[in-house]
Amino acid sequence: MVQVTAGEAIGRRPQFRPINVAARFAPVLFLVVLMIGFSILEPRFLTALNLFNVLRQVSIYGLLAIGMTFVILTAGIDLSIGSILAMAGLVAAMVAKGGLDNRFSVGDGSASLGLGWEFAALAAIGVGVAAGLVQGFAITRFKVPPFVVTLGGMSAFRGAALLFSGGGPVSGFDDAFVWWGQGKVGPVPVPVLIFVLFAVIAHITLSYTRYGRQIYAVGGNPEAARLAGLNVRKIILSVYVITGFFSGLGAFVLAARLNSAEAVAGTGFELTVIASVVIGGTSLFGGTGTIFGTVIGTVLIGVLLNGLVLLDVSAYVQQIIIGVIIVLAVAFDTFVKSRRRAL
Amino acid sequence: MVQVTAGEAIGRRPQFRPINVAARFAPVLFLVVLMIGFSILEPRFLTALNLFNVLRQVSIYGLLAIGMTFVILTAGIDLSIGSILAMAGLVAAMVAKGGLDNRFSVGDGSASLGLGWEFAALAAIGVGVAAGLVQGFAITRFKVPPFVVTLGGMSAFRGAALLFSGGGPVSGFDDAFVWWGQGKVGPVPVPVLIFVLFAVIAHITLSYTRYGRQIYAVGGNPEAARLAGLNVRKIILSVYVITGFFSGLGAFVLAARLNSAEAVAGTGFELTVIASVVIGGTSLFGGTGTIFGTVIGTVLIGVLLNGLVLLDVSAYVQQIIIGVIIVLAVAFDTFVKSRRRAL
Amino acid sequence: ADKHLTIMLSSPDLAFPFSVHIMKEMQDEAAKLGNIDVVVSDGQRNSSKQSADIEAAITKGVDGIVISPNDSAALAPAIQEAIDAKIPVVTVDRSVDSVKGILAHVGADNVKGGEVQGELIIKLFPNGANVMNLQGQPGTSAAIDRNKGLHNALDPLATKYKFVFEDTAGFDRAKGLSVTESALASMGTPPDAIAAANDDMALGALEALKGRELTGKVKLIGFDALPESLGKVRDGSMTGTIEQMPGKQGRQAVDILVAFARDGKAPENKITLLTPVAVTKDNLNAGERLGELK
Amino acid sequence: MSQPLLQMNGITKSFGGISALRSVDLRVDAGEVHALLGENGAGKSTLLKILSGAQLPDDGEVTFLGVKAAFNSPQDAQRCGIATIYQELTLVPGMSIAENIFLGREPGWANLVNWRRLVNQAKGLMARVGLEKDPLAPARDLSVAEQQLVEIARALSMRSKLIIMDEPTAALSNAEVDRLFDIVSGFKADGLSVIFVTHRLEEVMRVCDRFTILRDGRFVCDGNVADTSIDAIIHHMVGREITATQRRPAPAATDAVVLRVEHLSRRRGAEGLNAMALSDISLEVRRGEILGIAGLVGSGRTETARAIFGADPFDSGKVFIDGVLLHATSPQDAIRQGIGLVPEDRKQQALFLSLSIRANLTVAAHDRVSRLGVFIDSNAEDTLIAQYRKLLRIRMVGPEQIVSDLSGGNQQKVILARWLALGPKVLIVDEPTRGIDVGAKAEVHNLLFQMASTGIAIVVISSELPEVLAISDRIITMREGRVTGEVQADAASPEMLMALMTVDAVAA
Ligand SMILES: Nc1ncnc2c1ncn2[C@@H]1O[C@H](COP(=O)(O)OP(=O)(O)OP(=O)(O)O)[C@@H](O)[C@H]1O
Ligand SMILES: Nc1ncnc2c1ncn2[C@@H]1O[C@H](COP(=O)(O)OP(=O)(O)OP(=O)(O)O)[C@@H](O)[C@H]1O
Ligand SMILES: [Mg+2]
Ligand SMILES: [Mg+2]
Repeated sequence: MVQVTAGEAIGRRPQFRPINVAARFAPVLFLVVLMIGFSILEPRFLTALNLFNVLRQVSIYGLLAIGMTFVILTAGIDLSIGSILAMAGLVAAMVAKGGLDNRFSVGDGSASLGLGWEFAALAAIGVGVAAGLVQGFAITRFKVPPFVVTLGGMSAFRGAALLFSGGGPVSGFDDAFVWWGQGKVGPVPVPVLIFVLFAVIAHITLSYTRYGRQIYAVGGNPEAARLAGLNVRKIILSVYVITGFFSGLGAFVLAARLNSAEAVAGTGFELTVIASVVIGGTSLFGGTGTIFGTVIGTVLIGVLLNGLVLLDVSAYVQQIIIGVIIVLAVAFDTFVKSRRRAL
Repeated sequence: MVQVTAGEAIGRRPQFRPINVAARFAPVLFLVVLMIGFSILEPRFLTALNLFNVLRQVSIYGLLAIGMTFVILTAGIDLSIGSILAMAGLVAAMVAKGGLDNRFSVGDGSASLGLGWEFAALAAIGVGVAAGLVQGFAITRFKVPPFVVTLGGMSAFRGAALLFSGGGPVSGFDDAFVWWGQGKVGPVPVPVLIFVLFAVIAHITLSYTRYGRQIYAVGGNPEAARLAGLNVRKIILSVYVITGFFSGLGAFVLAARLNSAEAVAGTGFELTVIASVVIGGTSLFGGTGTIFGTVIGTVLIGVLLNGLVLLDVSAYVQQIIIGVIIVLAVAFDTFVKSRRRAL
Repeated sequence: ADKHLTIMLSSPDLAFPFSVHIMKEMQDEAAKLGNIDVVVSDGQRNSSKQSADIEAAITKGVDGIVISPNDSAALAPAIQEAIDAKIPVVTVDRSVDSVKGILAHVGADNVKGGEVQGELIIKLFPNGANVMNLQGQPGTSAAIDRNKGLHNALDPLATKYKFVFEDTAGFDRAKGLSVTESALASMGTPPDAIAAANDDMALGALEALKGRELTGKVKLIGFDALPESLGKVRDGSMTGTIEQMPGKQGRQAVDILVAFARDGKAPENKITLLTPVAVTKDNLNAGERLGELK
Repeated sequence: MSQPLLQMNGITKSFGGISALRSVDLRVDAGEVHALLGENGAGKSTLLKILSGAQLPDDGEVTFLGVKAAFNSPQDAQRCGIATIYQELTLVPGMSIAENIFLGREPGWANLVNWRRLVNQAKGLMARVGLEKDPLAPARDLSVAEQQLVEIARALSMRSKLIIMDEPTAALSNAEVDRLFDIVSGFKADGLSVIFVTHRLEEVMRVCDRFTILRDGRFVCDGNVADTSIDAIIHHMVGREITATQRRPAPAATDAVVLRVEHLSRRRGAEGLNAMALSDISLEVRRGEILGIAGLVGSGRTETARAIFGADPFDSGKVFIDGVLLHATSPQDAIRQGIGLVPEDRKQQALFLSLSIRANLTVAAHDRVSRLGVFIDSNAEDTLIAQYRKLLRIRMVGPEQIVSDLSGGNQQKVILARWLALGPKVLIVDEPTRGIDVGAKAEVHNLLFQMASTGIAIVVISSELPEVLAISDRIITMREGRVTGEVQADAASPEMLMALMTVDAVAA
């Protein structure tokens, strides 16, 4: 299958070796070339300030992409992450603001009106996990294809978020809350730290634990996995809980970052996130892919968006360039891989 | 594989037996139940006028869904249809209006300012086919997964449409043009006739021609298809040309229907269309599915949207209900199938 | 008692706070007038969807339609159908010129709004300024018109007022933030003013300014006068926002429709254009939603 | 002598680092049946894939019908009159048997498929190969053997001068094999040539005229079958003496029944609605005993195994392990309670083709290679892999090699290793030596003996009667989902088993 060939060729070995940069060599190279290009055209691109901006901007996509990698490795897909994110963000906001009444209150920042950020974060993640559970259940019990279930979820959760917020934003949190999105540790923005932390955890899980192995197995050949005694249902259920978790986490960080939550948040995230994962070399047909690749894919898209804005390219032309470069990135990767495997 | 099991269970027979309604029994039943429900709650739902409205509303999605069925049968996907539609629609509009200068001129209807509708239609389809060729080429030659290529196309073609139209709409065509979207033959709206016509052609192609069977083979087991001496590349290329064709055709009909073309037209169509195809029982993993199912899936979504508005359900709640019902429809289908196979 | 009515209120996008507000006010007005069933339709930024909703309303045989069209051209055929079906139609916010027989239009032209935005900048910086322009969702008429207006105001004075940066942030808060961050990073000296095509983007930009300790230093002007941004204007972190009185538009539209449907009373003037105003600290209570702010 | 039909000279092929073929020659004359022989991984399939245009050689030339041929695609080869039955089954699962037979060559006018003719012609071919199924049944529902028959039917349907058969008999039982050989002799009579790959050497003696032997990708020798013996061939293949399987002394009679199955019945799926897939199967296996199950294709052996293993649900009956009722609703349960199953269809049911040998081999035995039950202990893995690599002579580069790169036989060995590593109480092996070469086969047999002697109860399903006879202590025969007989192996003979396998099941 054309796409599978590509899928297989990409990132096969890495998954059971400690980060295997060689195998992910191509995308990295492509990224580097892109960055050099930008920094020539716009020297300010390469400033620490800007690079940290880029990282902070991608960190939320990145968190979602980590979860999405788990799902796609099982040959599944989750289109609902954006809607879950909106819903979870609003719930967190409500918790932090103590209800809808003073939704617009700017908040003097010092003190929270409702509960502290800890509860807000827990609420967001709780909502995400719950949503993931529901969808995972529909997929494993009723055997409805993930695409359909999560498409339904995408619509339903968005509706819920709108209903719940009456269409308007909820904003103005206390500093402790906002710190999670806007704060820094040394020069490094907090969201970036969160992203890196979870990327590492996810990498270890996939490469060095039984659970990780089983995910690859289920994605590679579900029937064989079943006959090898794996609990395929449980594993599939779990990955949707994981995307749910990361949607909730992402929602919290985004709310902190924007100092507000709204029902339209995360619209269209699903495609960007799936794109990062696929650009990172994970096959939509399951069984092959790495977190490392996903991180590269995410950063690549972030750099692209940022660079084009810096160059002040017209909005319309930007879309054309982005489209073309995404394809080129993967084409280049596939080309290099096919050469390496001499097939 | 959970999703495959579902996929497999659905619509197995059709692809090797000429039309077999029994196999698609479940979705039809579900549709009927839904319609009965609506007509009880709102008698006006069952008026000929309304039903023809629904059909006309879905006919454009339907055309796109026919093309999408070909692509998904090969285990591919096309996210770019919405953007191609926008681009093609604008080109058609330009042709009909003779350029951008009098883009907003209402047009006295009687006479076209530019060329006749034939040329407009040809232009739209030409653009669509060209776009499909480019993408199909990238997929087959450079072995870039269809998801990536068409995601790139989605962005690039949208950008092109915006660039090309400077953002704004182009409207006011002559009656001959508009007839294709608003006209009727007897009680039947023209777009519905076009939809039915191409649905029949597509069904015959898939069930009774070598080309059609080869599409199933390529989707079911590309390696087997290659070893059996099929030209897999050519077949895969062709299906993207087909979606391109239908995007162009849809663009023309939509422009005629709205008596205008805009660069944002077709935004988000891809998901709705893919949903109709999948609800219709076509497996995203290729090899199984029917046009008949796709038609049912398309109508189901149309009926749902129409019915909920008639019942004046709150807009937000509508989204929730739609999401849930889509999942239920497929769950029901899978359930019935699994019972029939007693597996 | 008044004659019972069923009317459709059709919005281009009920996920867009501006439209949501119009809808709320219209529903509230209908409730006030009493004995009216309201059918709400959400166009979801999709002209086909909104057309379909109008057709559904015709099927339902509603007594009137108030619509804020997603696109002034694309909704024409559907509205024509309604009028042909003897259903009175009032348009809000965005007019549909190509259709004859529309009962009335109530709006505050977005182009004017953009011009007001520009005029505020001129007022703030009499002797010129570097302006950064955050445009809306490409292709949507709100984005096009507001951008057009801003340029109408400033381009004649191009020597004094330069657009040092122009890009879309899709009417979206997160994009407003990231685009502004990137833009600021790309400029040696920050711009004097940022004009955003809606408040969401402005509020996003505000967070970016905070990050660079530029709050208040860069004059930030939004659009739509959402309660939240009124709050920011009050506390000085935003300089202004454009009020188009969407609520007033909506209420008037409903009044006109109902008056016609009940007593066959046609409006004295077919077109009512409310002039948008720039809300700043000095005229905060020009913001019609100030009340919602606690 | 007359110029040969096919002459391959100096064919060389390597994959990445691994060199599969080093300047191999092959000559096939018109009207001969030519045996291509060699151990697993010797390069047979690679050579044949090159001949059929499925892969391109790095070097060397092919002369077919006296003209130099360059087959760049399977299409080319087919056009020149070369039909191929590949070792790895290549059917489209969702499509009907009939369509799979005529894929790309559907009968009909212009581009239109004539379904009636398609079905009728398919029926004819299916009868010739002895496949009794609805031509419109999807290939997905066929057992491996049946799929193999479809592949053969497809080759028959092509008008070709040379038919390549890469291990066509591996999954077949005597009846089908006999039928296949009649067909082959038919070809010979018509002056067609056949290249025949098999690891069952007695078959070579039966039908082949000449042979070519490969070892480690090198040409070793060729000659006339008439002038050689099985032992000589084996000697050339493995380059060392190997001990053919010795029947082991019957184990000390124990009466500790480990696996007991009572009145197992299962209704068929959609296809034959109420037809029984399995009816009233009862059997026992004692500690350290090896029970053989013999039967023709489609006799229900695989389904029995799957039902016991919890892979398929069954309608009635009980399964006991060590006397306790087993509630296996899934393979997971079955494995927990000590049952292992080596499935017959390695590609569909066992292999993770896109994953490494490491991932494939240890997947069922994660308990044995994990730290804290959570993390994978790669050192433990390495030792495990090394152990079985040696034990089964798996021809591989290293644990990270992608399993799809292994030769068919070596893939089978990896799967065997997966289940041996698990160390179950009861091990059911379905066609355990399918596609495994003579040397390794003896090793697998001895391995099964060893396991039995450690007290494991073993059930062997094999379509190869000599194998069943050689390794079983007791043999039951099946037909149409029923048990039709039971005999002690030492008292049994092939004829006797054939008789039991073909008796009218209902009468039995
Ligand atoms: N696609 C591939 N990539 C890498 N190595 C391969 C590939 N295909 C075959 N090989 C290697 O080439 C060698 C020969 O393989 P081949 O399949 O020809 O053996 P064979 O003689 O057919 O063995 P068997 O009897 O088991 O079928 C093996 O070592 C195998 O690992
Ligand atoms: N899902 C299914 N639907 C319909 N028939 C099936 C299905 N699975 C298996 N069968 C049929 O059941 C019969 C028994 O299959 P099984 O695999 O048990 O035979 P067997 O004794 O193992 O012989 P072999 O495996 O060598 O073909 C076969 O005819 C097979 O086609
Ligand atoms: Mg082989
Ligand atoms: Mg079997």
